[in-house]
Amino acid sequence: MGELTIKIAGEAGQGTQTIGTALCAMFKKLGRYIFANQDYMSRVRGGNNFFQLRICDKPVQALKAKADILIALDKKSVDLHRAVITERGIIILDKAKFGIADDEKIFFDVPFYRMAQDSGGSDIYINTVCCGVIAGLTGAGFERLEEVIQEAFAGKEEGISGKNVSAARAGYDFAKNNFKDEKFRQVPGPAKETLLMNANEAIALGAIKAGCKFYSAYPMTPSTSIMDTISRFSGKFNIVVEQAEDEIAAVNMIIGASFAGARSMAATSGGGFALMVEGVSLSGMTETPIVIVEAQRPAPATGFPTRTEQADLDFVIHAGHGEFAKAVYSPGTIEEAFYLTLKAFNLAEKYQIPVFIMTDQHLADSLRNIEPLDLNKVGVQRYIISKEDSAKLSGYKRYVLTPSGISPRAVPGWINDVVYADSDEHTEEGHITEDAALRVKMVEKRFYKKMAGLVQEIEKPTVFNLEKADTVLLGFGSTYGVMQEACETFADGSLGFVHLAQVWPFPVTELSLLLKGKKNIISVENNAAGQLGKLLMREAGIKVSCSVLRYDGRPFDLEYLLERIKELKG
Amino acid sequence: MGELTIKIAGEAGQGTQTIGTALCAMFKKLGRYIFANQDYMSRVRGGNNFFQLRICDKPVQALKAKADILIALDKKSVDLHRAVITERGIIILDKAKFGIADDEKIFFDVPFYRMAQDSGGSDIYINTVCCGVIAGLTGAGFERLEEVIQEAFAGKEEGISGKNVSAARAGYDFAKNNFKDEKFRQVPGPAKETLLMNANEAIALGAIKAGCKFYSAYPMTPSTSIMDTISRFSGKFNIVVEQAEDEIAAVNMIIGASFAGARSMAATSGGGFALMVEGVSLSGMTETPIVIVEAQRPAPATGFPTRTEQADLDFVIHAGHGEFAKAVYSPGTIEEAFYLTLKAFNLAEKYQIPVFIMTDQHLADSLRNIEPLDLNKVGVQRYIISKEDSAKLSGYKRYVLTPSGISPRAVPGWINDVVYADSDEHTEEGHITEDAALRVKMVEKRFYKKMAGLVQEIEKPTVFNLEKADTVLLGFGSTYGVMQEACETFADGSLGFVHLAQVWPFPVTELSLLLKGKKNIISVENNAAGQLGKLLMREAGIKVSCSVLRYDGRPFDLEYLLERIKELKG
Amino acid sequence: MNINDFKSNDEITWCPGCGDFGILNSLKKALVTLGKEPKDILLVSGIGQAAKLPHYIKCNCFNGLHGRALPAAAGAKIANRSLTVIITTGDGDCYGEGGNHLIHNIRRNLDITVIVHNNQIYGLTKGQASPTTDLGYKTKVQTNGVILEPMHALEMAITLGCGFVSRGYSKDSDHLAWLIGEGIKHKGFSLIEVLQPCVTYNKKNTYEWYSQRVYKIDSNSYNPGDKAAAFQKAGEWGDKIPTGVIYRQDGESYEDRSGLNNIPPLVEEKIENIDLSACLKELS
Amino acid sequence: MNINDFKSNDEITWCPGCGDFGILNSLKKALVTLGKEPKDILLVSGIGQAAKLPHYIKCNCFNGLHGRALPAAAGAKIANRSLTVIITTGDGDCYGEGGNHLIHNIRRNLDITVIVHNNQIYGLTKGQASPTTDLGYKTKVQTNGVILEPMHALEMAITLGCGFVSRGYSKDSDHLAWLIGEGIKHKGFSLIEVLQPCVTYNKKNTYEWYSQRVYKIDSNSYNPGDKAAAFQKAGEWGDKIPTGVIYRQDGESYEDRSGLNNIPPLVEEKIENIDLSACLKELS
Ligand SMILES: Cc1ncc(C[n+]2csc(CCOP(=O)(O)OP(=O)(O)O)c2C)c(N)n1
Ligand SMILES: Cc1ncc(C[n+]2csc(CCOP(=O)(O)OP(=O)(O)O)c2C)c(N)n1
Ligand code: SF4
Ligand code: SF4
Ligand SMILES: [Mg+2]
Ligand SMILES: [Mg+2]
Repeated sequence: MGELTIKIAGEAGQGTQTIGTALCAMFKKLGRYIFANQDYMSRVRGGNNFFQLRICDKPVQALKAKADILIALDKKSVDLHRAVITERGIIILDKAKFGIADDEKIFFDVPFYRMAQDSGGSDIYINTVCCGVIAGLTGAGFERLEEVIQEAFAGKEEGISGKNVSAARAGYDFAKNNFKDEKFRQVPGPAKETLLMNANEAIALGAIKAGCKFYSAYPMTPSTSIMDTISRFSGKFNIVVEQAEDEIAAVNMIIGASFAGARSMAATSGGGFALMVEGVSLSGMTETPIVIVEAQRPAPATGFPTRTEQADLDFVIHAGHGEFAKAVYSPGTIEEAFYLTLKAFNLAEKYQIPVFIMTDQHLADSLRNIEPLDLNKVGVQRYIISKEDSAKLSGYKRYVLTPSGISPRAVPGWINDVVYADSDEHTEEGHITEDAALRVKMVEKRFYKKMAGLVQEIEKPTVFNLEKADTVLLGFGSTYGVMQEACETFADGSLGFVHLAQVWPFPVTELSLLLKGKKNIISVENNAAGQLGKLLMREAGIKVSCSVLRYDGRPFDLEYLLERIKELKG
Repeated sequence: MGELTIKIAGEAGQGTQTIGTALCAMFKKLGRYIFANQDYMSRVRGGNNFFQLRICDKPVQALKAKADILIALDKKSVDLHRAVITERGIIILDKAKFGIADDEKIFFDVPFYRMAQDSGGSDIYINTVCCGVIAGLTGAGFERLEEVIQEAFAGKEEGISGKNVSAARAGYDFAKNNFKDEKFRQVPGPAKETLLMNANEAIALGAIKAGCKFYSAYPMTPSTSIMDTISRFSGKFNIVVEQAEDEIAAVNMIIGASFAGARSMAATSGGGFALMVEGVSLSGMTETPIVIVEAQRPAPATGFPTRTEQADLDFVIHAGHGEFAKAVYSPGTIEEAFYLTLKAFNLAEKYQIPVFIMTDQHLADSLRNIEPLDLNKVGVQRYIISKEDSAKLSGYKRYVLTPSGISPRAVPGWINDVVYADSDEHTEEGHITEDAALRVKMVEKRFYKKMAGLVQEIEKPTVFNLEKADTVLLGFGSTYGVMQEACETFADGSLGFVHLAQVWPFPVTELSLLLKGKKNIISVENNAAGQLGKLLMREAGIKVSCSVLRYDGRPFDLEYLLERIKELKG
Repeated sequence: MNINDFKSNDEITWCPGCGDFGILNSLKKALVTLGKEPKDILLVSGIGQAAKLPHYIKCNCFNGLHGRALPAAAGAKIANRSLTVIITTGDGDCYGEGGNHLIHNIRRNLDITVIVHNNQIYGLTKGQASPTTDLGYKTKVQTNGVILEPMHALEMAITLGCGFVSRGYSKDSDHLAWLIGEGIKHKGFSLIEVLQPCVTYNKKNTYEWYSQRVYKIDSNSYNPGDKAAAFQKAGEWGDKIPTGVIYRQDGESYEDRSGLNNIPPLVEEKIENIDLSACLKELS
Repeated sequence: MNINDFKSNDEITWCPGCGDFGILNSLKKALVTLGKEPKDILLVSGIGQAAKLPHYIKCNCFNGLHGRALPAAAGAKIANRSLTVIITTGDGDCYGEGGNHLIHNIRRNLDITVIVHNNQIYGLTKGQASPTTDLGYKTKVQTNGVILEPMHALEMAITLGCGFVSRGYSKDSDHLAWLIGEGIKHKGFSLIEVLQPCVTYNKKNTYEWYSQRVYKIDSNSYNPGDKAAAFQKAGEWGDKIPTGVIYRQDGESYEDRSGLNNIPPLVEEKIENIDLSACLKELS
């Protein structure tokens, strides 16, 4: 049967995320496709957070505004979220605990606090009780939930797992006995062999696979789970993860490590990236490859630390004083996050430049079960002088002028010569110069020639329905999923989209072809300025008819986008 | 009689600047107009620097590639600069000292080393000897040079002044006796009552006049002389100049000081500005006015520390994560540097935003004698709640929503309420919020509304010859002078120019009108990307036919620009 | 002034039981004793749990960037020396991201007071090591435990010439209030590091852990003016952790040396009609 | 190895007589004694006169950003622990712009050696005060003389756990060469501050001034392992300025604690065929 959206809301610390991830795992075992997003506050306790999962028998990539089932872990959640429940929807709540007397049709009263005490002896078991209730309501099957619990508590203290199973059972039985309607029923689907992950995990895996050996960062939401994930596996792969004293140290450390020959990466968000900008310019000047993830969040300044936005596009593509080549990827999916991270390392090394992976909180934190990754799709390509060749080399000049602008890069210590790298304008040897003619050659090397090369390797935009469409959406980064689903709702094929997984160098040729003759181009952006639309104008001379913008710190939901499109499509 | 270009070249530390500024002073006393630029290396001794002054009977604003008189203080200077001497030109040199035997027509051999020893007893007097030679060659009159010497050494050790006067006299007499040609003769002109200064001094004066009470910076060429000049006068005006531990401290200090109510400024160059970018975003978010000077130099990274470029345009207008209003001035002349600094303080305070003054080494270091500044042209306009009004105030909310987006700004301690300023997204009171609807209002306040206001106050572009011109040059910042002189060489009026003294908000309406119907628009930029041309496309949808770029770290000279234009004008 | 005069209406978002509550209360007590009005006090902070404090008290507040509270505070103090300027900051904010400003503002020696909420962890970002996290402590990032020597900030402050170096404990409310009061009174840069349990992310340095170890420095037998003794005392950590004033030395402040103290606060300067003519003459 | 093996062809742009020449020579001598090849040595610097040094010697060179030599060096050392990593930096570069990295890299304790050319001035930018400029010294910016307490970097380094804290004098060539050699040998972060006259912009702390004051620490009577004595010694400044090893304490380095010493240098890792399957299983 059809799709279902479940929202779990409560205070920070109440376990909305615990319930949510357990339910994701359960529905995955059932073979359902899942898209789950998180909405949380910049606090550790209290307030109101939610975790929302959309379950379907085909892949889903976006969130919906309205939930079918709301699990309200506190009274405030009932009030806050009742307006965004579907017509058929229900609210699971503990009326006694919340002191609610009214008997509303929408309520499905579950005394989960009491049940938690009864089955586990503590309030913390309400999470598992709630999971049980959902298993019961949806017919996901108790055995699947039991498996999830057993996996989650494997290796934990004796008895904990058992108590959780009883709590789940209590919830399950309660639902079975008290909720007779089958409207939320979920049947087994094809998605069992999928991978459940978010984009930050995908990026971490991509970096590991790419041979990143040194990772340095300073904690900053929403980038931190990249560091967590790499740390978790660092021992296995001989990766050093070094928490820096600040973002300036992080970027300079990865530059130093990369100069010495190790593939290196950093991740941060807008404010931390602001501090790295001088280092970006250093990477450009010294021609030292680095990969930086900029996981955007609403700004300026501290802004909304835990929310989402795409307002750093202009900032990132123009980051760093002076002119030098760089590339900026903007993955739209978890899969792209993985593959483009791999590519980022290859590209950075090939052109000896900084390469950016621009994401945002929505992409970083949203979970989806994806088809198994193709681990051979993007191979590791190396562009340093191999150890073998190094031994034969002599007369090495770090910045020797070549037609491509790329000078062979030697690893210090491997060749018999020494390597001079320099942040001043420099000679081919890497020594400081004041020479005007050499300056011109070096600018052409670092900027014109490398950009010309990069333009040849631009990631192709993803297109959908372009031939038939009278209206074309244009987006980058995390809006991929919502654009796709929006287009799919137009059965007549009259809505298409173009998604850019790379925004710099800007895919001018591709877009000029793709958008040729299209009258109604609408940019879809999670920002206030419509930056992508303006960039399109600057680079390709193409004007968007308008932009659908969202800048309240929340991601696009399908309804929001569709409503705007319907207004604009006429 | 006509104009004259004198170039003084020698090692760092040999006194090219000392000679140059003395000659400027001398010719100013003669009433001549002067334009002088400096070319120096990032070292304190050795290498090769030069100081070049162009002298004319009407105002001059640009340099010429070729000099009429070269004073070579060392042998290397003869070799390095002989290729850029005009046909009628000469080289003043000390053949004996340099070990040059050849007797070339272009040489005017002056034994200035021996003369320095004879008249002053030390090599350091060669500077004054050379000045004397020029006074003799040009007929500038010995008494004027003597005055200059006396003013320069007033208050110095007894006898120094006298020795210098004798040294000058020796040089003067030598020239009179040995150089009979009158071709370099300069007659008294009208420019006696002018002011001789560079743009950094003009900015410093503008800031002082604007009521800047706190200045913080970290030394960085070519911005440092702003700090020097303000420091010099700080005692007179109760200004605190605080050298910061780094640029991050500088920007955060001025934000703190401005929050507390004092007009505040910082100056830096590209690399230092890169470190301020997070602070820029803080100024935007907390709505704290600041003024920052970005004196550009060739980048990326350390680049050419003492040379010139205009490659930070995109970087500055997009500086800071997130979206917020800002304004960027790009003065083209020393006068504009003064007036726009004053305006910058008013504008920053009015809109409670960061305002930038973007210059470059060429503008910063070039001297001109300008007409007396109109000290009343730009008044100080205050936009804080006065102390008087403060006493009556109650229920103060720092970020109260208003139609203009501007909330009245109170000085902490003056009102009876307290002031909360916050870098997170905040309520009208200034407390942290997570609210979506409020976020939207605050983005509209900080970004849309303030930008709309700023657009009304854009500095009008300077236009020249626009009606008749078939070809229009477009530039910003330091290219003003050279564009103007280039246009003047086309007696038929077929070349015009538009100069932007403000690049953000971009003067879309003005340019659309001015450039309407113009087929041949050429942007003139000291960078490699043609950033201004692209910005014109993005903002106004107008395409330049091409760009004349220079990115060797040197400023445009008149010949360079004219040559390119002739090629392009057809 | 009483405690209610410093009441803010903003909702507190700290975890129940967080050591930050104790610091907030002690600060309020200290301010009551100080007797200044809220409008004459400025709290400056960066970002972190500690840095949220200024919202929870009625005083002027500048809640700036992570790590950058000190320069913002320094600028504000220079602009208006009549404000009492207090910084509330975390171990990450002040010693990590903001380390350079700590060093140089100690040297600057403005009359400001810095309260470092030292929970030995990054609280707001959910539990990474901070510069003061104990060796060996495991986190999601430091999966094999911390391997960097914890930062000895108090000793460091003494070497840099800080004239008021002290440690408090967030649970020791009156003592901390007194300490803050002393810090404010000290004419120059005052450093108050406060042991602040993070009940959520620091599972080692708990209330119990601290309570077993802290002791108050005996003001009869200990001379805080003795630098060598102060190094010794500041270095104590482990079974016994001293609280109180560890080092105290009066000296000239920035306001004294810069001449700021001889003129009205800069913010009071009239700027409408500044006369440049003397400068112009001097320059040309 | 002999001195000529370390000869660079780059033209030296320091002023004649600059103290930096002495440091360059001492460094070369130390490297000759060390016996490693130029290709196995990496010099890292920021920006300033001091920071130009790596161009004037034949070794690998990473001449990075002003203030950021230390993190670049740290990254390089982590990537390839078989390199001998030496940082040449100025008092502005290391203590001013780079202060935070100094603090935290001392804590990090990688086996690297930092040579601070301390001319007590910003040389390359033409004579502004640095963090070590003496009180009262006048410059174009500090028109009434410096009012900030000079930074006591050596004392600070001791408090932060630096295991090799020393001072040299650029004129004392052999002594300085020996000191650099000792610093390189020390397994951990070594700090060597060198008194370096700037003949152009520091008109106070001249060769004469230093020569009258410096003395060599008597290695017979002085125990550099005694921390309290070391504080004392590091604090001496004025009529007598000690040179030599002030504090020395062996300890575990970052390479030890992180496990880097148990694996080949990271740069030697094969990365072409990394197998993710175990991670994927664990994650899903
Ligand atoms: C430039 C920048 N980097 C990182 C962050 C993310 N961040 C916010 S608070 C914090 C650490 C807080 O630790 P601490 O100062 O000890 O405060 P606590 O929360 O423990 O009180 C970090 C890393 C940020 N806001 N800005
Ligand atoms: C980010 C940044 N800020 C400022 C500068 C300008 N700058 C270059 S060297 C220097 C100071 C050098 O002083 P120090 O480190 O003591 O070296 P010295 O020249 O005295 O040897 C400064 C401020 C810069 N290059 N980059
Ligand atoms: S996470 Fe820790 S420091 Fe932050 S509020 Fe909770 S207990 Fe306090
Ligand atoms: S300015 Fe000073 S430090 Fe720089 S090279 Fe000259 S003497 Fe040396
Ligand atoms: Mg903390
Ligand atoms: Mg120095």
